Amino acid sequence: MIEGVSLIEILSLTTILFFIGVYGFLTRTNLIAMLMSLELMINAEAINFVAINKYLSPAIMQGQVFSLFIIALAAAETALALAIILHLFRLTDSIDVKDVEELKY
Amino acid sequence: MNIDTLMLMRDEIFLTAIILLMLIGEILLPIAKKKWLIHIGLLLFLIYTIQSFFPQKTGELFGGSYQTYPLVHFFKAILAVGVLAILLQSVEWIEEELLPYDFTAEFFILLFSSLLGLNFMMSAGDFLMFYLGLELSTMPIIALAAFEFFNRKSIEAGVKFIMLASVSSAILLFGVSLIYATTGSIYFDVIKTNMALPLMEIIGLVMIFAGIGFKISLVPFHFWTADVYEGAPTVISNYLSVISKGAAVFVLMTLLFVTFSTFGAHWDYILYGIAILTMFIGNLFAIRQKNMKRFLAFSSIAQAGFILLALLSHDKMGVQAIVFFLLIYIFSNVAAFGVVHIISLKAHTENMDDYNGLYSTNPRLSWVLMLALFSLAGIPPIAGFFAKFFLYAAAASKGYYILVFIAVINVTISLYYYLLPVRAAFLRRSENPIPKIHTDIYSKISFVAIVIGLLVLGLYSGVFEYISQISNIF
Amino acid sequence: MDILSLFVVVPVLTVIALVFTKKLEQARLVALIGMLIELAMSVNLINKYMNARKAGDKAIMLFQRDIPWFEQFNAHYHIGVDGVSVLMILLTTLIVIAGIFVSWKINYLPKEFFIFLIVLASGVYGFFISLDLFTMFVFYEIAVIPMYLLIGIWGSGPREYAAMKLTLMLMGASALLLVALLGIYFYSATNGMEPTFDLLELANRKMDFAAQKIFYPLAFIGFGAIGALFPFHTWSPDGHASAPTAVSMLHAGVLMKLGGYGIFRFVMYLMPEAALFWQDFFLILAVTGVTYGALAAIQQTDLKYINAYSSVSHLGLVLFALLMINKTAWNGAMLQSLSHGFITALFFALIGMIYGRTHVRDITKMTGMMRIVPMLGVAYVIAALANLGLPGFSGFVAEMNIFVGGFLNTDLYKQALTVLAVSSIVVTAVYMLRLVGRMLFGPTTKIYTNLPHAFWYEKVAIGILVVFITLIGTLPFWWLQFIQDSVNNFIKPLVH
Amino acid sequence: MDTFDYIYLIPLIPLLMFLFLGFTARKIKEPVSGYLGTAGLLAVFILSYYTAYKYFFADGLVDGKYQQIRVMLKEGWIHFTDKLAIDIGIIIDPISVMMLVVVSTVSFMVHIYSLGYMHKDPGFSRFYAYLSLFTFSMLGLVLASNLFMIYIFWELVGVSSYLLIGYYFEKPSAVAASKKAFIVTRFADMFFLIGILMIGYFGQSFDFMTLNSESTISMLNSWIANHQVASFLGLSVITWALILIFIGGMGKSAMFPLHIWLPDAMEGPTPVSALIHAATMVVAGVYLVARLFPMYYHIEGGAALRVVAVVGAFSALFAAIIALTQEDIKRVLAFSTMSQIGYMMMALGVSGFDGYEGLGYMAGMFHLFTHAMFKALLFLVAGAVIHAVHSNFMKDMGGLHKYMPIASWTFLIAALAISGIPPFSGFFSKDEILMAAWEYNKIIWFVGFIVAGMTAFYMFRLYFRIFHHKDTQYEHPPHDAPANMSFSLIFLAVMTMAVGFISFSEYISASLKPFHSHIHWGSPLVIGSIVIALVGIGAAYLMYYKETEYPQKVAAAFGTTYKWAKNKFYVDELYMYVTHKIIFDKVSKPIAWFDRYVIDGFMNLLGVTTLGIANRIKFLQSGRLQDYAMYFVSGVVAIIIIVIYYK
Amino acid sequence: MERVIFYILAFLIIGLALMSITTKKLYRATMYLLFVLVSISGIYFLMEYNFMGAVQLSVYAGGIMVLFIYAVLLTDQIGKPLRDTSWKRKLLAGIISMGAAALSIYAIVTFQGINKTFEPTVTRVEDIGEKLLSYEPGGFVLPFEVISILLLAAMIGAIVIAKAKKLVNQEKN
Repeated sequence: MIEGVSLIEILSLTTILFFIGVYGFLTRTNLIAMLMSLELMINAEAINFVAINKYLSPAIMQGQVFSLFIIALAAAETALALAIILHLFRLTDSIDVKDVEELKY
Repeated sequence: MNIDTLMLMRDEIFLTAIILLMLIGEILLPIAKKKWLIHIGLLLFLIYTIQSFFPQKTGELFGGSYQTYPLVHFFKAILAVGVLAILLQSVEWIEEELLPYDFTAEFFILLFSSLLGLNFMMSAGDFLMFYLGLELSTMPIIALAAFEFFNRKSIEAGVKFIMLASVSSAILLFGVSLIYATTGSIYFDVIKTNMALPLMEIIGLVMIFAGIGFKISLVPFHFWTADVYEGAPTVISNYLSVISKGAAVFVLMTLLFVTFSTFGAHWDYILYGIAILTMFIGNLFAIRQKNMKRFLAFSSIAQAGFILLALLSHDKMGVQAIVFFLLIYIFSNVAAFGVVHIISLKAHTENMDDYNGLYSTNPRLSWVLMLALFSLAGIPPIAGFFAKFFLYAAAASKGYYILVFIAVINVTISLYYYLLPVRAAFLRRSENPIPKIHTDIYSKISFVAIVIGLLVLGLYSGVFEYISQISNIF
Repeated sequence: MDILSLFVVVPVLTVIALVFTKKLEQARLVALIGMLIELAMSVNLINKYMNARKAGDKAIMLFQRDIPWFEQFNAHYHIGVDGVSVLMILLTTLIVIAGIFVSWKINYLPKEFFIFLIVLASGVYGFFISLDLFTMFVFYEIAVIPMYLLIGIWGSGPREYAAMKLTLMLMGASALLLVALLGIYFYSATNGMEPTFDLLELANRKMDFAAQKIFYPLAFIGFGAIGALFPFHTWSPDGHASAPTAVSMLHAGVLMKLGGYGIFRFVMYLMPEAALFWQDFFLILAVTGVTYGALAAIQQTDLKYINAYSSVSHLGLVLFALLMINKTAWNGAMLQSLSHGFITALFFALIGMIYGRTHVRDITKMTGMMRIVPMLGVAYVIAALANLGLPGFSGFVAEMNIFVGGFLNTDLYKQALTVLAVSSIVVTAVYMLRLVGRMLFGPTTKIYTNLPHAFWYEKVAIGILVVFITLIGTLPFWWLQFIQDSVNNFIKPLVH
Repeated sequence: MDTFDYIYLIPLIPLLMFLFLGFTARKIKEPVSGYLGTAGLLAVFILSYYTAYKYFFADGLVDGKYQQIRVMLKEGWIHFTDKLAIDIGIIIDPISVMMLVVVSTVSFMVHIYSLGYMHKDPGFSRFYAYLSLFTFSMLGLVLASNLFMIYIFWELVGVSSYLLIGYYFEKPSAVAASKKAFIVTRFADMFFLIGILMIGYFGQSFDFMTLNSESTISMLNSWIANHQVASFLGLSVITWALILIFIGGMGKSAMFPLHIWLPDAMEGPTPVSALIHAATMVVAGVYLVARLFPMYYHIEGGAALRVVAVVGAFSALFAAIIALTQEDIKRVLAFSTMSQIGYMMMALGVSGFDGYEGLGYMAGMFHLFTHAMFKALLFLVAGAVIHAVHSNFMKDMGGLHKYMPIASWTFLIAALAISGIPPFSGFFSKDEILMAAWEYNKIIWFVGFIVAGMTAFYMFRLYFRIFHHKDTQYEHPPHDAPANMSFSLIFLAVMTMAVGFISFSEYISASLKPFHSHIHWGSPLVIGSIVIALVGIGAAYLMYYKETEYPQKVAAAFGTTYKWAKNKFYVDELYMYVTHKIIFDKVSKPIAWFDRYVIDGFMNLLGVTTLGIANRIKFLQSGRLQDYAMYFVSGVVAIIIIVIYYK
Repeated sequence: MERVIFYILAFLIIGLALMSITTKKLYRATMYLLFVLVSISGIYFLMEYNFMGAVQLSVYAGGIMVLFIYAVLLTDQIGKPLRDTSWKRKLLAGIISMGAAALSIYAIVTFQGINKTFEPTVTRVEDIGEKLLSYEPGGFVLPFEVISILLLAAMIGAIVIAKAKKLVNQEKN
């Protein structure tokens, strides 16, 4: 619990952060940049869980552990995603999102 | 907690053990003998499948994080059968495409981990387990989707899949966090009692729904489906279309019916609308597909729309209809994808026009394809009809006759495109049809078993009776 | 095994035996044997039925058998027959046998042909014996779907288009039917009773009138489409035109009867109030179909199209008669179903035979066939005369029942509609005689002079059908005794 | 009355003969089938005469009234309702027995005649099969005990007529004629059927005896009187039903305006024309009216009967005018037939009921009887002539008297008979008709009177032009017909001369009670009719005995009228216009088009639209990752908003 | 005081996040992201969840960011300016994101039960460890095990794909 800061403020912050991530994901043209936007979203959630845990049920620690797992998962996800992106780069020499539009209609 | 109670999760334990055994096998076996891994993997999985049919008690472990009851256990068995069938069909593919690069064990490990993830997801008693199961089921399969390394499409499928899957899971997670904020817990039973439906909770629920909808490929969360199915190896598309989707449907069903049951009534028109959208979009897109995998992808989207019909019922009728439908759907789609897979593997084509005259050279495959598609279309006496009928009945039991009406119109549309491959295979005659394909014994077993299943499951009501008995999950 | 289930089991066994055949000779023999067994069973069934009735068995349905199928849904495999179904079974058997003879020399994928044909037949048999809406629907769809393959694989002309159209329209209609079935099912759960699909049980429960009003048209159109109800008939010209001979026969001869039969057996019986409510609306459609089909037939030059529109007209009479809601008309409807079954099967058999020889179906392109293939010519004339309702043949007795029945309505408006329907007999004469005059009579076309005469198997097929057309036409009372049994029971909810 | 139990054999024998000959048509060769058929007819002939004898002289008359005897063969052949049913039964009463005699006589003669006429025809056996079928149907028709049965045989007669007209089925004109005959009569039959339905609905029976019974008629009349039944144009529905039934009879009996098929029907072999289109089938309409005569007479004061009279008179005049101008001998005879049937109709129409008042009825039947004989004879002679000359047209004939004396003499007898010259049979029947008409209405009498003169004129025009007129040179000198053909001619000639002396009223009357009638030789009516006939004959003699200029002059004098008459007043053309230009082109064609392009088009449109939508929305699946994500997120937002909105 | 720090951090997070998603240089974006992540760890510390903060710093800022940087380097994207996307997409994405954010914030602000206060507690590392290994109610040993398999699977997946790269290279040569 942060003195003088309500949960609403924290949640608002994370919401903004989350949707900044969404916005980034929707507008970046580069796969790695999109992945970074994704990180913003995941981070927002991590804060959420921690903050809610802290404010609402500090004794139970569910949120905090959840956040830990989120971070671990984010790491795994990022690793896998980057591996694939890099592989794509090998094949096509590009990581621009417009180069993964072959499958359509 | 002791061994007895731990055995409540024997499916997962068993599967973990197989994963580890495969890992050990991968490390210990010399390169020349890696072929053994296929058989070992199959054998182990066969044992797993068989054991999964032994009944399981109701119970929970780890303070409610893990829950099991007969229905979920039975469903795991269904998934196991589905995966086994897929594996049997993919032996030749593994031998040809993976073995030379020594990715056999990896394939098995990834596939099994994904199944393990699904199992955990279905058995989850809290959102953490649910989320982990979801991720565990998705991530290996993403890797597998990108497994045809030289195929640009496969990689593209992988990229699209992981990016969209990550977004969807991020959104789902945000929803979970909102629910956590309002109910103060991540445990389903606590959430159920604490639900008061403020706006925040609704937003959270919608986001969770979107996350699961992504896996079921409900409109408008379905866009990845076709692209990924087309790009991914057929085996993986098959897995995604039946196993992954089936488990997700099951989870959505338990969440809606049990955990969020207080929310039920407010939810119906959303399901109503999404069901209509999903059926129409799936059908309308499927109509014009020439690529068989893409075709089946859209067909599977449409099928998801039908499932939603039964979700509207909120009672046992819906549960049994959905589980039975999924069982039949798994059989049908595995067969359809299996044929596509074998033809793609042997004749290197996925184009529907190349199927012209298939019957003249490959009558048996054509028959399997026809039966599978008829089952998907819901034509008696093939099991698919009964499955669909129960879905309609579930919706109609709550008075949604108009929805059923729309659904049957969609069935008519879907019949059109399901008949297209049949037309190509049976009606059309071709100068140079796909040459005679010799399938290995595994595929044959798989197809024979599926065909028998398709013919028997509908006419013989025992399976449905059993499902009905264990369907009381409320 | 009860004698009714065997009607489904024997075809299934035949199909299984067919799977193991290799050549045409084996396939047709197996199919024929299977169907001859079926014929023996049909005759036996008629015999048993008559004995049972003679012995004073007054049950609505005889030889009932009720096995729970999906108990959760209270869906049963409930079978039983009454007079109409017995006759329909006989009709089916005879037409399938005739169809097998007509297809005696089919050379492209013979095994598969007979398999699909007999699967279709098994569906039809099942439909006629089922007393449970669920079972009925299952068999109904089994009967419809092989059509796609039969037309698509062995058809001619735009076969893919025709097969697809036929399948989609019929399945679309059956979709409506499905909704209606579910409606009937769930609305039967009054007073806390378990909902049921059982026909006899449903008849005891009174369905809510408001619900009836909604579901009746769905069910009527669902069945009506396969019975060529205007304006849902357009699958039939194209479908018939493209279908191979035996399939046209079976389709027009039997499958299209499912519509009228279903309306008679299920739709009107279960929703009597709505039947009266919607009577006028559907009557107008039916009468339109009758005259419209006949008038449209005049313009056709393709033999099969002529016959298809003729079927629209004649089956329109079946629906018309059913909608008149009195015993006489209903007797006529059922008799017309039988009669049209035989006549139209004969037509299609002959068209197939002629087409097989000339490879032309356009009546402007061949003349004087009577001289070239006298046997077929004579049979065609007989079919034409029977079709235009000549006494002595089946069409007459059926139509007379219908017209008299229509006229027995005290309602002047219905009598006027009957007059309109009667006018179709003239138009029928016009197009039938025009056809006969153009194709059979006149100077012979040179290029066709050396065509072979009818083969023995063709004669057998023709013979079977002609004999039964005449039998109905000359001994209507024998056939009507079966029909009346059934009609008397099933009209009860509708007339007070 | 079990003594009439054998009666079913009369129609049955020809039926069996038809089936036998039909099935073996291609196995049995020429003379055998002919002999078989003739033998069968001989049996029928004998049975019929035996029946006639038995009925009229032994069993029929009970208490001064002829009995109507019904022999039931199958009760409830079809049960419509408890009351309404089609029973298969035979009615024996004066007119049916008389018709039996007519049919069996003419048919037997035609059978014998055809042995020679159809000699060496490839379809010989088929011809005899058809003849047997026709005979069966006609016998069935006359014996039918109820309306529906009569309708059944009505249709069967129609179809045998169709088959026989189209006997030379490789000749397009014959095919067209047969089709026309069938369709026109079928059109009339439709009205007949509707009439039957209406009568059945109101009278609650189809049986003649029930319908004609006083109780039924009085019941119906009381309904009409009490306005319990609907009426239309001032006439009650029941009268309309009778008129509809009469329309059916008009079709078969070639009454104006449904006569157009009859001239064309001459495309059939001439024996057929003699049998069907002169003597038997065409009088079925007359027979039908006679059958229901009590109803016609009593219902609503005989309103329907007036229609019969007017139509009959008009048809008689109309056909006679046309007959004056025709060149084809068979067509002349055809129009003559039509005219004479008009006469019979007229006779029925003007008739009363009881006793002498029923003279018209008796005369009509009498005329039917005599006409059958002499008209059959005329046709058979015409057939012999055509056979000899190989042409139907008068211009190819002339001076045949010396080549074919038998034909000439028999023709002359028949012509005198039809002209109404005593003592030939036609005189008696015709005279009684005119007498009845005189008492009914003078205009109708006048029409009949004029027609009598015309008849005499055109018959002798025919006679002179065929047998005298000019000396035509023939490639093959014609000679008289062979013995079997000549036998028929002579037999019928004898009959023609003899039957006039039967006192018909002793046997046949509307009320079934015999009465006495005789010719008042001195009355102006009788003299007038003989005079007009002689005038007609004389005119014909002047104009045609030798080649003269008169015919052209007369034709020129009549100008347009002549042209119209020669072209049969363009009725055919009118029909063609109505059927082809209006029904086919303006109704049927649009319907066929509508079906293909609107209804079917709509179904196809559904399919095309679905495919079109599918193609239109394919952009959604753009393949762009971020589009997908966008849809995803907007989907979530949209759902949230909807939930909030609806909550 | 904490409030001030929180707001500073919040502004940093939002500002840097915005810069991270708008900058034209990919490498810079990674740097901004790194700062965001660090700032977030500041929030954790502020909430006295020191372990979380540490994990955030080490795993995220230390681990994941390194992956990103490597990826950027490997794909040769340092100097290249990023392609700009169309204004339509930006507008649409902006509307949707802002709308959704507004909606969510509105939901959060209006939520009634959120202002409950609890007595502050400090979570020690030991507690977390205990919880992670506890199979009692409230324990997280199962997720802990599951995530191990997940990490294994992800690792294998990543390795396989990485290995495939080599194979592709071989194939290319």
